[in-house]
Amino acid sequence: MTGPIRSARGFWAGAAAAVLVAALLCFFVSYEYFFFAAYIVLLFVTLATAWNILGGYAGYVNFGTPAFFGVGSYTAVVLIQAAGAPLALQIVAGAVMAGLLGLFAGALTLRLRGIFFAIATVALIFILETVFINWRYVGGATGLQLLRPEPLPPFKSYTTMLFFVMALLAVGSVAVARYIEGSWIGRGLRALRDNEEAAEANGVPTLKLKLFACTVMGAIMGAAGAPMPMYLSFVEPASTFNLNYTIGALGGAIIGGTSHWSGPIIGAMLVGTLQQIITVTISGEVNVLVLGVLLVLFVIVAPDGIIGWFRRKR
Amino acid sequence: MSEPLLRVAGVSKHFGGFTALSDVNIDLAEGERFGLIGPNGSGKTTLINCISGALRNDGGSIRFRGEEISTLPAYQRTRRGIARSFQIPRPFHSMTVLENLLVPSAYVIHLKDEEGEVKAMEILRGMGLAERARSPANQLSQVELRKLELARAMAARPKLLISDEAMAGLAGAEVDEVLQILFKLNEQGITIIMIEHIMQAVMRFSQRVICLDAGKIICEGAPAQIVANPDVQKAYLGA
Amino acid sequence: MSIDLLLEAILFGILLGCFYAAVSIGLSVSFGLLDVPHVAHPALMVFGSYCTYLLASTGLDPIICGVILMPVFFVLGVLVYRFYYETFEKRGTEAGVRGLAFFFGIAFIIEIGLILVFGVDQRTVEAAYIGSSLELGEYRVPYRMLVAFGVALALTLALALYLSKTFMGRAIKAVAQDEPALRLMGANPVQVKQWAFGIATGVSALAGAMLIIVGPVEPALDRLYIGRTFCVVVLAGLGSMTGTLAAGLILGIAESVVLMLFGASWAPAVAFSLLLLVLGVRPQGLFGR
Amino acid sequence: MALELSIREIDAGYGAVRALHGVSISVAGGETVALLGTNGNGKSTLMKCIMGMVRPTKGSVILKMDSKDFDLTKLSTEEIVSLGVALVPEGRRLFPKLTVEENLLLGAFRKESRAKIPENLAFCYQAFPVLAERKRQLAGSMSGGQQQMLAIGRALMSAPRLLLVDEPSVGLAPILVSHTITKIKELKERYGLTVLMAEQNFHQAIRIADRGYIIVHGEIVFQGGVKALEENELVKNYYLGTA
Repeated sequence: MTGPIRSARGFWAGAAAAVLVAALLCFFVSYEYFFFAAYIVLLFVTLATAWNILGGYAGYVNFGTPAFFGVGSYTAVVLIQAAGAPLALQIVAGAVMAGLLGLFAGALTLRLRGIFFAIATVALIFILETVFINWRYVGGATGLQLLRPEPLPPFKSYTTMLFFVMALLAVGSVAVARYIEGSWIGRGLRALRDNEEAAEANGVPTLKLKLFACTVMGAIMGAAGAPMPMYLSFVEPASTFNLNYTIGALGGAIIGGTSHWSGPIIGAMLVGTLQQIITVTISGEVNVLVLGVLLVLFVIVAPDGIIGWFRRKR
Repeated sequence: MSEPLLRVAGVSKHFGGFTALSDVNIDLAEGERFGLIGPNGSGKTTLINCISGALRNDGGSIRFRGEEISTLPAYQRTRRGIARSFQIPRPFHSMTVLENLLVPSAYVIHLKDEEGEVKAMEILRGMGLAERARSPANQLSQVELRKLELARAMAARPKLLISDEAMAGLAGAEVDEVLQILFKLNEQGITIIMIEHIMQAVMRFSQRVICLDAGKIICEGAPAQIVANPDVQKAYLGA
Repeated sequence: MSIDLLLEAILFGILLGCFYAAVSIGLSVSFGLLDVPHVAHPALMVFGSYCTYLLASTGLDPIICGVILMPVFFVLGVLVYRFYYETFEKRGTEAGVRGLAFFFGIAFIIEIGLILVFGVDQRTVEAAYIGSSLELGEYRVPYRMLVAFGVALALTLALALYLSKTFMGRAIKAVAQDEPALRLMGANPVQVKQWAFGIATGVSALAGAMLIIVGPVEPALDRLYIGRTFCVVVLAGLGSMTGTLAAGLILGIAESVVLMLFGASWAPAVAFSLLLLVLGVRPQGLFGR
Repeated sequence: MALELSIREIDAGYGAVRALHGVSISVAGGETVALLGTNGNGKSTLMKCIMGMVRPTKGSVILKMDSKDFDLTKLSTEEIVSLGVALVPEGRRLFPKLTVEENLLLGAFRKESRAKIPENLAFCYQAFPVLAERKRQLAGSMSGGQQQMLAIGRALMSAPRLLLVDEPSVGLAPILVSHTITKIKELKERYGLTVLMAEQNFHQAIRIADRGYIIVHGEIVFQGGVKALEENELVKNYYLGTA
């Protein structure tokens, strides 16, 4: 069986190359706005990849990306406020908290049909937003200005450093998604998506698997949310718990294609880049509108996403 | 005397006001070929759903190899050695035939893919499905789907196999083919419950038959006894 | 906390609750009875509010505007269902994920479309009963709430009667239970669903008119109403009309009491928390069968 | 009465599985015809072919009514129902979350039957008093026998001329089977119906039938009057698989 091994080597080579390119960019590009924009694109790649673990493999739609993302952000803020914790700790803590949130949401509603889980995740966004609006310690409704510490050497600016961190997170989340997809876990998730009763009858512990997928998804989204306050030097509930993250994650995965780990990368790169261009040249609203229209078009016309085109042609 | 492989004792099941099963008792010895017959709507599928865990029985107990299993979820029962095929095939349609078999081999037997594939190919060859191993499951014919149901159940290496109308709608030669497969599995020591409407098939296959009517067992015995039994005749032919 | 304040909160909650029942009743049909994952329902309602706003600027009474808009929205609903049916339901496989994504996308497009046309500012309508209050001893009840209460009650009862007393109404209740059996009754399930979805959408035009009577409307208002409407429909037990009224009252009173005790900033979380609670504890709802 | 159903040489099936092979049967106006055979032999498929729920791949299904011919293979289920054909489906297929009365009223959905609702409803309640007692109860909460009564009552509410009954005995205790079959006979006489009944309970079915067909593995293997069926030794063999 050389096929899988060779392709695994290929993947890790590609991942290493991606990290290397990100590192090189950090030292050879001096245009600060590039990192600012690229950070968002990489964030979308991470979110879409995480979304796909539950949405694509198991078939459960999560509308609550901002909830998991926001828990990551605010966990980081609490740690900064309380102890001035370092970025790495913020990310780990954000992942843990958002993972727990995923476990909670899953335990509550993953026994039910997918629509109930989807609605429950919407509920999480608004409940959490309300909680943080009323929590003065982290700035309440008006938000909180944050002071960036000095970047760690060898990075020349904090934005550059955050860009590199987000590149690592993106590569890491893709590696996790790819591992799940190719392992017995992914096979079990696909089995339960195809037919839950048949999956149970073939030994698949469907509820446990769904909970696992939901927890991993939440943790990755939380990790991706943790650096956001430092990226903006600011945090506030309205922009943190913003539905644009929902449509970014869901749209990226569905537009790219949900059946393979490369789908969300392609979709999120496309969507993220397009958004950056439209936001700068036209307006923020139009950019979200374009994303919404793209999502609806893809769902109708190309349900297998962009990678579906290539797979069919082969 | 040691406990039988499967002991169904006083099992009942209701759906709203409808009584699907009442006080069903069955003992099943290891290695037995067992037929479950009865007119349509008599509760056969409900009974095996209760045994396999797709449904929970309201009353009574189900013991498998001495252990009470009636509160276990379905996947736990499969792991303890009860596998089933579905009356209407339920393939994992996004996977190939081989991948379908790798689900139970990973989740029940805990085989690595490489070993799982070897074992799965053995099973597929035994069923005459080997050349379809790499085909997507949603491209199979009806006969192939039935075989896939059995093959996937076999990949869980069950001690007890429940075959729910694996032959319904198949032509004569195809019925024989599936029947031969089931005989072969039984020779390997697997206990089999066969639910079937095709009487010749059940009677040829089974060592012992139980007939259900309106959720109750009306008769139990060797195939010849069953056919001659006036209650069974009444259930099928009416009085 | 005084008893007087609590009574006032409950009274206000009852008015609010009837209003919540009325804005949820369309969803009670489209999601509760037809099983369509219609997360765009609140967005369509807010769209109805803006249509009312435009019509009312000609001097018409906003309730009349809502009634005028109903047939237009009915047709819109028929078209949306037809499209959903042809694209998703008919194909069957994975309608779940894609159907949800579709309606979510639609909601988003409506919301952003409204922002592009009207901006993010709040909009209101004018009418004699908006702005003044009925004095009941020491309580003051705003007329706009009373009007919404009356219309809401009438709408809810009318729809409940329609569903139980007419042939089409009964067919609507039956269609999600067993489609082939409904065919055997001589009814075409797709036409029944299309009609029902039309009604659900038509009703949301009037609901939208009430929305803008009760308070100012902004494009993103639909987000809050995802929580309120789904909370009411799930709490009611899917598709139960009397349950919808009761669930609306429960939510209205709960929100009103929380508002009084903890202030306005906590109110948005009430519906969503109640929704989570119901899903976790009793997903078949209070009146589910 | 000018009504005749004739099915000629039909083949039908699901995907690659053929359930019917060259089946021909006919039902004349005023007759009660039994379609006999154990399950999985194609009885329900034949019923579905008549109702337009399964399309035959070969052959014809013609309903002659008042000197007009209707090709049922070209009509939708709803159109067939509105011609005056009603099916009591296998497994009853009630609307479990609607009340007994709502189920009955849905039976009268077709326009031609709406005018006769008070009359038909009164008759249903008279024929099945238990339905009158429980008219506000949810259909799903009733016992199997009561559900079968409701299913038959619901079909009658459409004021049909041709009544198809698919396996009325399914899941019922023997005493209820007998009761149900007797009711079908009563109703047939009272309404002047033409009845085609698929049933595996041989003795009960031929109690009320004029003629019968035996279907095995999707083919008609025997047909004849009640006497011929009763005297035929092969029947038992066909049924219990000893042939």
